[in-house]
Amino acid sequence: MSMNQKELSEQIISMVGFNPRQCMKCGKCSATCPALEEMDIHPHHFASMVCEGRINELLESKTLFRCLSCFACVERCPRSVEPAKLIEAVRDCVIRAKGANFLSPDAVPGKLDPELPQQAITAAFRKYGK
Amino acid sequence: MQRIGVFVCWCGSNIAATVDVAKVVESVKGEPGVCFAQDYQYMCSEAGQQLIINAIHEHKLTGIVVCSCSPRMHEATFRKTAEKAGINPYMVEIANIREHCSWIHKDKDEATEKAVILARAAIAKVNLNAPLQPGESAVTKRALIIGGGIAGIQSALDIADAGYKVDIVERSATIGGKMAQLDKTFPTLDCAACILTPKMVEAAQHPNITLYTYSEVESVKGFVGNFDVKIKKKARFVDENKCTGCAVCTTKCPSRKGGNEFNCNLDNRGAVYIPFAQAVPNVAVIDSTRCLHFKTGKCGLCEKVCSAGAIKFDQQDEIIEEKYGAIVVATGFQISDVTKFDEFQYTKHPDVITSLELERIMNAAGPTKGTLLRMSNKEHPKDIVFVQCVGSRDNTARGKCYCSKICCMYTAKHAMLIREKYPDVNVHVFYIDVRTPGKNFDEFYRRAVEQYNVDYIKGMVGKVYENENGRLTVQAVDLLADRRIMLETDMVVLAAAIEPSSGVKDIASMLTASIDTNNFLTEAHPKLRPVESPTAGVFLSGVCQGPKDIPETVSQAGAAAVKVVGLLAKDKLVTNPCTATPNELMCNGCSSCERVCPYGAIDYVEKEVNDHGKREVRRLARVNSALCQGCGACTVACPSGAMDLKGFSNRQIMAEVDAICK
Amino acid sequence: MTYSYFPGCTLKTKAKELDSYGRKAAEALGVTLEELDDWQCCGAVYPMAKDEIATKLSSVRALNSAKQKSQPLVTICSACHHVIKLVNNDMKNDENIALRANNYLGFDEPYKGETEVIHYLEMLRDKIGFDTIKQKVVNPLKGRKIAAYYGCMLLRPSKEMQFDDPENPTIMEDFIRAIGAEPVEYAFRNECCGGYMTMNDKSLAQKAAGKVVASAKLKGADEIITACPLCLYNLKQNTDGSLPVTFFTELLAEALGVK
Amino acid sequence: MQVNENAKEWKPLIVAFCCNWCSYAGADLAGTSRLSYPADVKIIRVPCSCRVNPMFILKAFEKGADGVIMCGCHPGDCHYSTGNYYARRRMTLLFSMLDYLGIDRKRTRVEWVSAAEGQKFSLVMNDFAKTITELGENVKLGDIRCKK
Repeated sequence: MSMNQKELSEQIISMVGFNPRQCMKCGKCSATCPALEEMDIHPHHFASMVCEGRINELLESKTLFRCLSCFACVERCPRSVEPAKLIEAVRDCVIRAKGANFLSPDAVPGKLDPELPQQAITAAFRKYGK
Repeated sequence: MQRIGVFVCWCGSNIAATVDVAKVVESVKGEPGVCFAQDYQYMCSEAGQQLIINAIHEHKLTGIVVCSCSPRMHEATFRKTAEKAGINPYMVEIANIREHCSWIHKDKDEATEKAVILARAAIAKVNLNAPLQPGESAVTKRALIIGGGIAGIQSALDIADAGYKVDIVERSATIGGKMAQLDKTFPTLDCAACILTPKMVEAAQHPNITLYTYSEVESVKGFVGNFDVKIKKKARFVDENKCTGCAVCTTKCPSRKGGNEFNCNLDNRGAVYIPFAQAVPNVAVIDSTRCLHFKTGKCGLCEKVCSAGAIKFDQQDEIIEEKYGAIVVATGFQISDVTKFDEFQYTKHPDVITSLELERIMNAAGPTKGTLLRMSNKEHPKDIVFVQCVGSRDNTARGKCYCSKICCMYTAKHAMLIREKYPDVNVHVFYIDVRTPGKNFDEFYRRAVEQYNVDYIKGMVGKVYENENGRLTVQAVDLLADRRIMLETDMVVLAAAIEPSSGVKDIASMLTASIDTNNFLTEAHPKLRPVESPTAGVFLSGVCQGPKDIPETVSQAGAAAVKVVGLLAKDKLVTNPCTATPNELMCNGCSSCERVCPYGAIDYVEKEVNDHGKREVRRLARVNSALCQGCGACTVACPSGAMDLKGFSNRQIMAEVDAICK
Repeated sequence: MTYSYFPGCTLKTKAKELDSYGRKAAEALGVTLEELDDWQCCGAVYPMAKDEIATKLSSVRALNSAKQKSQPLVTICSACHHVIKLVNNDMKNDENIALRANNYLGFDEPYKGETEVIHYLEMLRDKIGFDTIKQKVVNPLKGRKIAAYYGCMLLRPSKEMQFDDPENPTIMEDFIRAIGAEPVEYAFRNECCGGYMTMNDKSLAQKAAGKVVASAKLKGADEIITACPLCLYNLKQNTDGSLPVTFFTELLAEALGVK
Repeated sequence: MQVNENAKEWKPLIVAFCCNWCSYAGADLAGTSRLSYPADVKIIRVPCSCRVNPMFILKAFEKGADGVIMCGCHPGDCHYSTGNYYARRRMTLLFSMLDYLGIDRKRTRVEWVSAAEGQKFSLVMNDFAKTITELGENVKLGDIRCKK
């Protein structure tokens, strides 16, 4: 990766469009998250880790592909921080930089069942593919 | 033409070392109006002042310029000197050649040149000075307190004890406010009623205090020392003088469907009611929106059972007009709306309550007679969860950006009281930070943790929901362990943010007192004038100014009282003579000045003017010099240049600009 | 009344009947839904990053077509509604996104968020009115205890969706009352069903959907309705199937007698 | 503009309007703390920044000032509650008009200096004097009312 941690941190902040320093570390996002148990780095860490420039750790995190984008954390955050946006911005960095898809098209047929709506496939590609 | 004397001070070597004072004296001698100039080592000394007095007499001076230190230092001194010599104190101007010159410049020529220019500017200004007379206004020796909670009661008692008349206006049917609803108080755990009710009675019986309960301030006119206030005394439909407070009517009233506000609507009250047993005045009131007599014309049971004949269905609202010298705002607070935070299921589940509701549940006079019960099934709880910062420190649309300050302490209090009385109940507190600055406060909180085994968990609650066991599940996170917590509990208590009482905006606009973005009243200075509002004669007491607990409220109430007493002790108020004044011939009555005045000091009159022989009635701006503080906003806003400021007139400042840019 | 209509990918493929119920019911209520000519898939999820432009373009095209006809844009699928509404807000409020999107698309006149984006439910509530619907119901669903499932995308982020109270919504309950049934309120009506996670983490989706159904059952619901085809799938396929789940338009069509 | 007689070098003339409660006191503090700034700066005391009539500033430029700076209390701290907000709005308009008339926008400035900010006062004045010195001599505004 060509960019250093500080540049990445700045890029992520510009992608989300708010100041993650508004976070007061109350943990409401993690408390509210329906996928918390599946995550290695919990949502409330994202704001401070982005501020501190600990992006490499975030890039490796399982959390990026466990977030449901349900916006519950965005809705309930008392400080107008939007954790889901931070997670998505980091995920975008991974997808854009690696060029690799978390979900490869070859793997899709095995995951389909006749009832699965189109929307789920589209969404998964958007979230995980380049 | 003025006869001006210029006095150049050496200030020892402070000025003289950098500024050639003799050269300054020589340079100003030719200035217009100057008929005397002299330098001296210490102009502010006894001898220096005498030198000025002698010169005034000898040279028949009408104005003087002192080139010395900052006017913030010695302007008052030299004004007194001038007065002693028999000239108007406002004929003195100071050229600041110390702080603004000798102390910051090193080059003597440069500093001397600047000192001369500053002296010239002051001379130019004093040439245009006019004698000013500070106005005087009388002081009505009576104070008004708006709000009858602990803040209002304490202020009233302190003012009354100092010998002045005080009226308390309280919009509910009794004084006592929020403190009357509390069970115990931190950090000593004494009973709120035990310490409050004696004060309520004292206020009611004090010969200098008049209570207007069930009353509201309608309008406020006037200014410091002379407020004209209209108070609306709402109809109680009960004769206050006849009612004995026997409460028979309240038990017989058949209309019992509506909630009892004093118990946070956890139980019901009759349409005729006394808010609580120790209410002051202990007089019933009929809620006409619920009373069957008012709704259907029938019933009238209360009238039948009242042996004193106090029920008066035909009672009308009454307007009382009174004059006051000072007003104390003590309107207090209310609990903010927690229904917007329905992830906690407050609107859906009766076992999710606010802390104030818990106070009533814990109180022996409350809906459960002081027994801790789940409101859903009236069973004894096994677990109880407290959630801190519900709506506090929240900068989104549904919250308040400030810390409500009292929640950490009252939650520790609740936790301890519950553990003390019911050792079998597990108490969990979800917090973001525990904030306990205050005497014996942190010790109090630590006692909850160490001696009462209260389970403090750092982290917020995300969601509360009813589970299949008929209990509540609290979905949260333990931030220190960085793990999910799913806690089963019987009750959830929300520490809701506090906010200024509804209606405080109306009160503030009536008083032209300013409020901040959170509707708290603004103090005149955050550090040095914390109990005064920027509007003269209006003082602040209690939570209306910002979140605070009972000890702080009582201290502030006392402080506000002292300020009021200090004001009422004066027979006359001296007003600042540097006030705005309109030129009647130039004023076109456009209201621009009125709109920018922060003190409401400008109004308009229809007045006949003689405009170069043409007589006509015009709408003219009028400045109330007792209210005007002399900021000058209106002088610049005035499109016709009619408004000017005494002491800092357009011509005076222009003359200074001219002198400096010569 | 005539509205532009954006059906979305799912209603055109796996869930054709949802689309037809919606159209029939609208017709019965005197509303014409005009399907946009060449609409493209909205992408199903809103690309949150400020520098994501290409992924927002299909929504802008749909919005601009509706603008040409001066009609509000109606969707039935809540994911489409979510994406299109948020993109519309971006076009209205984010100068940079609007500029770059317009540069790509090169419309005759730049699109600046002029179109009103409403969900079918909002159309029922705000344009037609639940009282009117109540009068037009020929087959009231008396005695049916129905739990409304809102999910995430209709409600959140509420600051931008402006749909209903995000923690205590009422629109679907009012809808259920309007068609003569009894609404059942339950705690998980606004919690996530698992969404697209069903693709690569079935167990997570099953857990999430299971909680929703259990919560509705606890409050005595006999069936669940939803406004999102993906929610419908998760609540049906990723649970024990103990509660029937239907799309709200189906019940509306039933109540209006046009099913 | 003024000419230093000894050095005969050009020195700028800067007029500073300071409100009585914050900035004038800040200037006093700069003095008490011996924090120097050029003698080119001459201070005029006004009760509040909102007392500064645009006419005063026009007058200064007419009479040959090279720069005018107005200092008031920080927003929210005004002794008269709201005066500095009025001042700020008025100066925004005035300065853009002056710019149009040919008085460089850099020659006019508004700064908020509290009574505790002696350091800031000195820094601001040094910076402003430097800017004006670099800009050089100003054009004079003419008062057409006086022209025949």
